[in-house]
Amino acid sequence: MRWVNRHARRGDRIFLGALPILLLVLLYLFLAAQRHAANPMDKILPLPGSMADAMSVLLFQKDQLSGQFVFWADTLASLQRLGIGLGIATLSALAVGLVLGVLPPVRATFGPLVTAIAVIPPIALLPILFIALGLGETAKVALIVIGVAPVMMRDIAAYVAGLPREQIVKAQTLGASSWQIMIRVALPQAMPRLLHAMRLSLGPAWVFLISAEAIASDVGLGYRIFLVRRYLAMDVIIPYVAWIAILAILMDAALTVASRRLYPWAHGASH
Amino acid sequence: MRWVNRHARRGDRIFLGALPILLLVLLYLFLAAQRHAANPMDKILPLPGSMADAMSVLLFQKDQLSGQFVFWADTLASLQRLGIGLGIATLSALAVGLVLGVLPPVRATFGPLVTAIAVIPPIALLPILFIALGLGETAKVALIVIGVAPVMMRDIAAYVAGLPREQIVKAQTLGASSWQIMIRVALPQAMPRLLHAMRLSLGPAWVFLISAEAIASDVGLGYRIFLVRRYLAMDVIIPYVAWIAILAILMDAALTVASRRLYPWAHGASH
Amino acid sequence: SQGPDPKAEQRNEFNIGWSIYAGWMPWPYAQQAGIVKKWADKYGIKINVVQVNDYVESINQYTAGKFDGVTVTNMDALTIPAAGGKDSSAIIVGDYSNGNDGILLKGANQLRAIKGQQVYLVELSVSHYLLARGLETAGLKPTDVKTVNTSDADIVGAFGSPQAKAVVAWNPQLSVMKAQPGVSEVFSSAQIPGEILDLLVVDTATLKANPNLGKALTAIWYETVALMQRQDAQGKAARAAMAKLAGATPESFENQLSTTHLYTDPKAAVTATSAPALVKTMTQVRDFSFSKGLFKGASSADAVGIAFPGGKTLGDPQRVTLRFDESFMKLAADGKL
Amino acid sequence: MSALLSLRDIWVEYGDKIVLERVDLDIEAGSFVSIVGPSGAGKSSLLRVVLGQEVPTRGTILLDGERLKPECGPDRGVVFQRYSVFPHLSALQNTIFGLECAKAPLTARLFGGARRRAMAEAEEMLRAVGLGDALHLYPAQMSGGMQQRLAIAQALIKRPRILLLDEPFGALDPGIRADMHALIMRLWRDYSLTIIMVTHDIREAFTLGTRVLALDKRRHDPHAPHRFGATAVYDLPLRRRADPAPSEEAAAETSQQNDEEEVGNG
Amino acid sequence: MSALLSLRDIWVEYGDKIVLERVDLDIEAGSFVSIVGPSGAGKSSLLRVVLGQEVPTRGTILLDGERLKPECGPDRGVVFQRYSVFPHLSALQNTIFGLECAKAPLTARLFGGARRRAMAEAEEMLRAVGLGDALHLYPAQMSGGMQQRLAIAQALIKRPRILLLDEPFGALDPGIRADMHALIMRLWRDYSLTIIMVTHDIREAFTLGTRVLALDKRRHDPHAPHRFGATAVYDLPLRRRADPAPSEEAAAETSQQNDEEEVGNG
Ligand SMILES: Nc1ncnc2c1ncn2[C@@H]1O[C@H](COP(=O)(O)OP(=O)(O)OP(=O)(O)O)[C@@H](O)[C@H]1O
Ligand SMILES: Nc1ncnc2c1ncn2[C@@H]1O[C@H](COP(=O)(O)OP(=O)(O)OP(=O)(O)O)[C@@H](O)[C@H]1O
Ligand SMILES: [Mg+2]
Ligand SMILES: [Mg+2]
Repeated sequence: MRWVNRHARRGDRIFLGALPILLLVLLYLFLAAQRHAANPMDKILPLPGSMADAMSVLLFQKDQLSGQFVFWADTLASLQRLGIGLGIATLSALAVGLVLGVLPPVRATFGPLVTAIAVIPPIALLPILFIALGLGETAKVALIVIGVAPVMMRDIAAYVAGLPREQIVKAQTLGASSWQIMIRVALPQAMPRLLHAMRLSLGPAWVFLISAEAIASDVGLGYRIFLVRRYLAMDVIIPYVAWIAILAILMDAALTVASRRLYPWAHGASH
Repeated sequence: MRWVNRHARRGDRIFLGALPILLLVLLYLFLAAQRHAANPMDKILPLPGSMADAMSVLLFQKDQLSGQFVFWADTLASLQRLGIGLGIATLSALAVGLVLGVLPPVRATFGPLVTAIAVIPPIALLPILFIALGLGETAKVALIVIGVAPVMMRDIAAYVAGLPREQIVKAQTLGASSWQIMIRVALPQAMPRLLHAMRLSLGPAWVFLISAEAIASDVGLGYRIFLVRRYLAMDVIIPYVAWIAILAILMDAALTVASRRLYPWAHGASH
Repeated sequence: SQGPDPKAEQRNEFNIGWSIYAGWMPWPYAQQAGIVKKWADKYGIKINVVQVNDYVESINQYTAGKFDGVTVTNMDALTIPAAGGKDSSAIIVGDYSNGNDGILLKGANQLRAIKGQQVYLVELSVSHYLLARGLETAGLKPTDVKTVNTSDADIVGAFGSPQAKAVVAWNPQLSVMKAQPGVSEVFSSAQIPGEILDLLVVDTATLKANPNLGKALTAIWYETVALMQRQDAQGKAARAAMAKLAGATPESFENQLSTTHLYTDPKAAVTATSAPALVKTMTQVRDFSFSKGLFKGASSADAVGIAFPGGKTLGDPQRVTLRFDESFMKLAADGKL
Repeated sequence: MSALLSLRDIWVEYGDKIVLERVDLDIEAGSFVSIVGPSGAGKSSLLRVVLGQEVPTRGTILLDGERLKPECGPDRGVVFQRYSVFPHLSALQNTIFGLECAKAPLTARLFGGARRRAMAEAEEMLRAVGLGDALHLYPAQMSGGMQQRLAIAQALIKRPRILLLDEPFGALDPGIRADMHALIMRLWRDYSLTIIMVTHDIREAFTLGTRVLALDKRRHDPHAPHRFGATAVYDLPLRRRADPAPSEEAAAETSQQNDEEEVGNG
Repeated sequence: MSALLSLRDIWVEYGDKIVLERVDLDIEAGSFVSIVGPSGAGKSSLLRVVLGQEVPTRGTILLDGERLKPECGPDRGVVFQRYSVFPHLSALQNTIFGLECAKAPLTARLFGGARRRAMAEAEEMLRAVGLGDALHLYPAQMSGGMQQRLAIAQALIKRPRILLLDEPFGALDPGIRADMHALIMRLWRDYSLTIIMVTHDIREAFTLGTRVLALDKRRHDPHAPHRFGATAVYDLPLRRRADPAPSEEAAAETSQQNDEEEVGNG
């Protein structure tokens, strides 16, 4: 049977998907053990034991000063920023993408601007960003939005502009105005693509979140990572990064399921 | 006439596209003038004159230590890193995206791994990257690749997996093997999408380049920006960022033109 | 909320920025322990002590007017806000680095071995200054080494790469790297005592209009420092809390303190600020800064004026933008707060 | 003569390929024009031009004596050759879409009584095209013929003044095709529509149309086949405005057969 | 009896909708089976199952007495109802693709003499379907009928043992359709193909086929129309294996017309 036609069963799929990740973990353990054999004090690739020790403090002991469990407080703060940032980015990407995609004059006017904003690296302009928006939550959320939204906008705009011309023509013969085409033809068809764009943006969004938290913050997963980085405390950094990966993968899976549930017409095989 | 049907002419399009950017520049000049009226020494929003002064030194005067024109040396170094990084990212995205998209068993096995890598913020694991790749060009290029490639891979894989099933079936009835489907059906159709993904990746690629140059470097646009950030020399940072934007927009335009030239079938209106 | 250049007006809410460094940890501790509130209430004002994770960004934000005061080294105070035309007053000279900054080499224990090496450091910072001073003492020229700008957050990781053999850094990064096998410290700020100063600077105009701010800050500082110097359980608890705030273990933090010369006694601070040695130090620092092009567009090192206690000035007296102001420390010394 | 639609010297070219040349046509209100012609002659291109989807390279189109704006509108309905419906809407939603657009300019959605009335109308139309059992299927879940019928229902429910049909019954079996013929004749008569239909079924062209146009190239250069375009080579008025009822159409089919042979070999 | 293809108790269901039920069929090598039936009956579904594109819910398919693997292969060619060709290949490249796959397993591209031979073969095939002037057009630049002919050429050039055609001539005018009939009959005879063709043109079904199958529901529950599937309700062997030459086919059309009326009204 050709490989293109081999579809693994559900149970097998989970096993297959976990396999390379497990192998990587094993490779890590091997390398870490090797480094520790050479230098028992090695900090760069800590062994699971020291990670567990370091994390248990953050997980289960209340911080005396703030009265919070550090790990959970970090997680909450970061998720909140990420959620707001990604939410704003998604909504603005949808709105701008639709308008740019459907209306050629608007595309001609604002397309180049969106491109320019998309390619300007926001971290190069951090001083201006922080000066304009202060050092509070706004600036951190804004960095995520500025970092992630333009790419999403361009993607949605390109997708909408690429909808079959027949559909737009058809809608017009059925009496649809530009606005009605936007909300009834382009919007619903852009939704699955928007969820896909969100999935692809999860990685960059975390990067920008962490960059923002690295610069001005006093709580958050990125803050903690950059705080302990001064001491090369990889026994905290690696579990934190793994935790970020788990959170992101869960969000990714949730978005996939949501797309299948909400827009079955976009996923069923057509013939 | 409905807005969906209004297409600006070529000349008008350039004018329309330049308009909002010009307005932004004017807004900047206004704000800068205002700040300078309040504090003639203001560094945050420099006036064009001081930017020109600062840049002319970097543009036209040889650096005593290195004997190079700083600005051009920076540009060359950054473009080289970006080019290599984006090139590797694109090629690997194409290869991995094709294999994942066409072969369901491979997708089941490595899809989750690619997702995991895509969502792990690479800047959080820099120490491990340094040990593995050193501090030279390799590490910088690798950071771009790690930052950009997984998103592109996932995009291409999703696109290829979403090719109409009829095409895959048809190719098989014409005797194509999995490999032949990959190189003759999926690959050429993925190319325009790949160029699109490259365009969308330009922004993130610059971000990762600048991050990499901020970490350990002695030449490059990002190096200069982060170096002069130490004394808030916005009169250098702003022209540098504008230059980055111009370079990126040129690349974007080149990719658009290349896609139209090389893959006309993907751009012509079908009926 | 404030404009770019806060006009000399009376206000009662102020923001002070700080970043993590052994000599500045009293600030967040004072905030948490209620010392800030206590003194602010006394002077009828409100003080927000705001952490900025990235040191340079904290100074940039101060320069931009987002903070009324910031913790900063003498060199950065000169090259960033002062050179940028922002008139700043150093009202607290908290400590000088007495081994908190150092040059490390892998596989060599002589500073001379640095010749021809790539040196990883935060360029244009006190590390760069320390390197210049070190090369000077070893009879080397600045061109004998090649510097690679490395962000302070990543320098420990970077030093883990086999490629990196020479590094200049400050604590806590310094102590982490020093502990690695085969690494030795070949030069440290202990060899140039009093040259790397850690200050609290405040916008001069704001200070003029609100002298109470200066009083409150000085009072907070010396109460906190006195507390942390105590060798009893209370002092230990305070230091442990500071360690935690810095993300360090108590032992590591004690270690860092041991290479920090804290002016716990305001009298000592006043003496150091008024001493002619400070003028000499600042001359060296500004000459170094000018040679590195940090005084943008200035034709001489005199372009930025520095004022010292007793009316002495260095550089252009018409354009004084950095003032060492001992008056508030003096009030503390005299117990008048 | 005041025609509803007048094409004056229409040329359609793609690059240096001439598809239509010098097409002059007057179409009267209430007529049912069948267009036949070989594959690739330019029948669909002609429809696209009349629809306003494409601008002819040369020539003018007048609608009610006024120049046609190069855009589509609800006065001209269409069923495309590759019948396309909205993939994200069920059959019912696809059909109701035109009604919603007309009645709810802002939301393009109806609620309450208006919605129920529109639903009833759409259901009736879907039942008329034989999709009464498939109201809630998405296009991807339908067979080719079902999608084609959905496209027809979608266009018919708007009762446009001019209806452009591009091989609308190509994917339908004879039984359902006869039903569709009856349906379209009824609507044509009841709402005095003007219909332009492209078909390959010559019998159908003659049974339904009041006028049959054959589109083909007049000249052919074997060395540069693309240098000559097609135009109307036959234009047969059939004068069937007051015809028998649709149920009698089927019987009429056989009698029309001679015409078919004629044109088929012409 | 040793049939080439045997369907045993095939059921096709989508969710709780039964499309095909209890289909039992034996198809002999060299036969030309026409399938007719109302729109939505499941004709395309049946082809998909035979093609190996879909796995039936129940039942087995035997090819040469062996269980059919659920995958397509070069022994079974297909022309889909919504004729699809590769959008990124020109007409010539689309046609040559099958030859390249067979002869260059690694690169799937031919060079030198092999390429020239394949090009000549493809050109001949394209000329046979009337696309001799459109060798270098991309599908998006072709009319519907041209794309359909391209799909036919693409499938025919491989001369598969079993050829599955789903309304292959639906978008073609009568003249070209007759040419295509002749072409397909010639290839069928010369290469002794086995052809299964779905069509709505009953005359075509009887003219070309050696056997006509009518697919329809046996039972119909008006309250749950989806609970009964279609199956072969008529199965008419025509015994036309040794028939007149293709040029005589056209003449034979008229004589077959009676059969058509019979089934059409049946
Ligand atoms: N974008 C294009 N570029 C070049 N040629 C084109 C393009 N679009 C259409 N054509 C050509 O225009 C001609 C007419 O196409 P059209 O679709 O109008 O034919 P048609 O009469 O509808 O044929 P059919 O009966 O097969 O549908 C065809 O020969 C086609 O090749
Ligand atoms: N994914 C699906 N989900 C639900 N029903 C489906 C799906 N795919 C097909 N069907 C149903 O299967 C039935 C048969 O479809 P099929 O395409 O085989 O019909 P057909 O006989 O080829 O009709 P036509 O002549 O119109 O092409 C249809 O009633 C259709 O609604
Ligand atoms: Mg057509
Ligand atoms: Mg079908």
